[in-house]
Amino acid sequence: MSLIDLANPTRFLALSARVLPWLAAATVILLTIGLYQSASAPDDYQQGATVKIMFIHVPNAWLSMFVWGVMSLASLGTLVWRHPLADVAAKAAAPIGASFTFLALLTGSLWGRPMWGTYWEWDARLTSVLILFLMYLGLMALWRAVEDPSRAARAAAVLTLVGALNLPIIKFSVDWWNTLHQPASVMRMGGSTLDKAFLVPLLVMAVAFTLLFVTLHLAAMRNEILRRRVRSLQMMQASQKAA
Amino acid sequence: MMSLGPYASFIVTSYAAAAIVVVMLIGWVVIDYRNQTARLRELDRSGVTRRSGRSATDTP
Amino acid sequence: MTALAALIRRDIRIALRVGGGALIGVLFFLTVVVLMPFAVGPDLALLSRLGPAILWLGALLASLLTLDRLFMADHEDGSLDLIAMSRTPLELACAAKALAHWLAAGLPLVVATPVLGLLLNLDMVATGAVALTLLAGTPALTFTGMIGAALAVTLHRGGLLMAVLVLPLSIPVLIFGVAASQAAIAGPLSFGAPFSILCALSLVSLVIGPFAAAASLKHGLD
Amino acid sequence: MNGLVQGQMQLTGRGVTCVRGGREVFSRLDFQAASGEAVAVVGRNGSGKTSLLRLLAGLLIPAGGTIVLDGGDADMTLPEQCHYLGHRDALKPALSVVENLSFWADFLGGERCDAAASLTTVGLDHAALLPAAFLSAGQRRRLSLARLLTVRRPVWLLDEPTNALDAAGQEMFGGLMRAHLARGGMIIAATHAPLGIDARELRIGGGV
Repeated sequence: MSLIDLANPTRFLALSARVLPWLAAATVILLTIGLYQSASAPDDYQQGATVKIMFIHVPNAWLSMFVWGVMSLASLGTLVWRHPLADVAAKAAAPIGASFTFLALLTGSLWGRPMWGTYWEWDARLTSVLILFLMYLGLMALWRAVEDPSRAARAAAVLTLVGALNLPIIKFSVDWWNTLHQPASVMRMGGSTLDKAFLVPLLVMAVAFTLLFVTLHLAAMRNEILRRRVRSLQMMQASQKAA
Repeated sequence: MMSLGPYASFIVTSYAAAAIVVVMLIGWVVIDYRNQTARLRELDRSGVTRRSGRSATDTP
Repeated sequence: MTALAALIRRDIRIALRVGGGALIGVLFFLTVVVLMPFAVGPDLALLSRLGPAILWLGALLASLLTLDRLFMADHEDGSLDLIAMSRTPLELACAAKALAHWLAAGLPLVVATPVLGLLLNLDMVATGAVALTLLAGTPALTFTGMIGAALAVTLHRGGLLMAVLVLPLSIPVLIFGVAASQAAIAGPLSFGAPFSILCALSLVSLVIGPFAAAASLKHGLD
Repeated sequence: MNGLVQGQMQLTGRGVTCVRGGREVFSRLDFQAASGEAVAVVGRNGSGKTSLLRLLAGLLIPAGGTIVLDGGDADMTLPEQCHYLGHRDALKPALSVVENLSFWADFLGGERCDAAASLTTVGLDHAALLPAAFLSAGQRRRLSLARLLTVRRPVWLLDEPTNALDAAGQEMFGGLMRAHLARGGMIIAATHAPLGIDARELRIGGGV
């Protein structure tokens, strides 16, 4: 299986049809394990049972950035190799990424309410995710605003890459703007400060959600390819009969 | 039933919201797939074919 | 009646389809409101005091920006000529277009308000008050902004010129909208008085807007 | 295809003067047209052919003179009895072909015929459900012609109607115009190219 084969939309449809059921099954299994483990995880001595929100909040927050990364790679594919499948990948990822980002925000604010006493705090991390969410919505609006998908793909690719370059700057500025935030815990230098009892379910859930994204993304890409096929057939239909 | 402490409603809401959003995503993907294949079949029936001469719906 | 219903249906359909601007207005509203704390600072007490003002300014700008194309698009593709020629009085056609625009672009702003209220640390009462004043006040914004949209066709210029023309007209709406929301939150004034003035402003603009827009369109069609 | 026109109609313009942007386009123009008659407005570029049509459509206000329609529906003004087919197609790319057509049928009101039948006549029935964005320039013009068929109006004001139409389309359009005249309709067309039907010539702006 070479990359060229994968790059052909018809081949892609065939291959993805074979892979999808396995991916879906793996997602379900991992999600079940992850949910069971997070249910049986002990309470945190400080946060009590609310720590359980972390098991869905963190995977969604991770995905909110991961999906943008996937879209950035796809955008490179659009701009450098001008590959139509890259357009499809970028377009299909945006609504899914926006949904995960929305979940990260929602669970974050539900987690914050018991901790801070308010649903929303202009905390640096929440705020950064909110800006990311706005950028997702803007990107989706861009895809919707332009009727011709290949023209929209160019613009969206540029915006995605600029966004990817801008995200660290935004994150830095927001950090600077608001120094009242909790220290990052999972990726802290010198190892994790999380107890193993939390870390294992968290990692399982993160992998499960990533698999969920891959499954959904693949299915959405298939839909997008079919949508374009419908579009080109309709254009042919419009021109088929002359008189 | 495990005990979720004083903030049970927040925890349940988080999980429920995640479930709803995921179900909505799955629904979107499935319904979109049905719509596109239905339109492809309709185009196929009205005799529009792709340049290569293959049927529009043949997705092996 | 069927003519006006058809016009409203068409405009809403276009706004919701690919390339339509209905949801971009809400996105703009969201962005403007989210930007405010970066300028003001994350102080929740301050934000909740400024909340109604921020929401009203955001809604004002959002509804103004989407109005830009209200008549311009129909003018560019020739639809406006046919609308002006038809048996339907141009005033009523203008009112129908503005109503469709409000339903597609103004109402979503009201619906989005509770979420934004959360971000600005407004409590339930305050959020409800702001949403109610927006519900009563955004028609006035649309129907006065419509005059600017019609002038934009006449003058062959949209965008900033329209904003400069229309923004002063919407000052009364802004004053009473924010006053009513503040009254509901903190007092000491009663909510009723500014709110009824706000409703009156909406009703007056419902009458004046279509006539002024139609008058300026009639001279701008060549 | 039964009638719409109540008896004979006569459109008369006397001393019509048009001023646009401070420039006098034409002055003291006299013209008339009757039921069953086609008038081809000819003249060089900038002589005011489009302006004359827009004056008749009520979209421009004459600087002088009168335009009167005798014998039409007394309850309606001249523009309300006219179809205006301008350079621009008045189509929304986001709407489907049939949505575009039925919107104008609903909005313009009055006596109407089947939208599907007129789409078949202009040769767009296969594309009825497609977005208008997919249509070519000629097909957009055909869709505009379908509007004239779907809503019955006695007076057709046509601005370069054969633009973008292919030979078959022009022939089809000629047939439509002849049928309209046979029903007692009236056509006033601004054109450079031959119209494809017998028409009385109205030359404006002098010169050749």
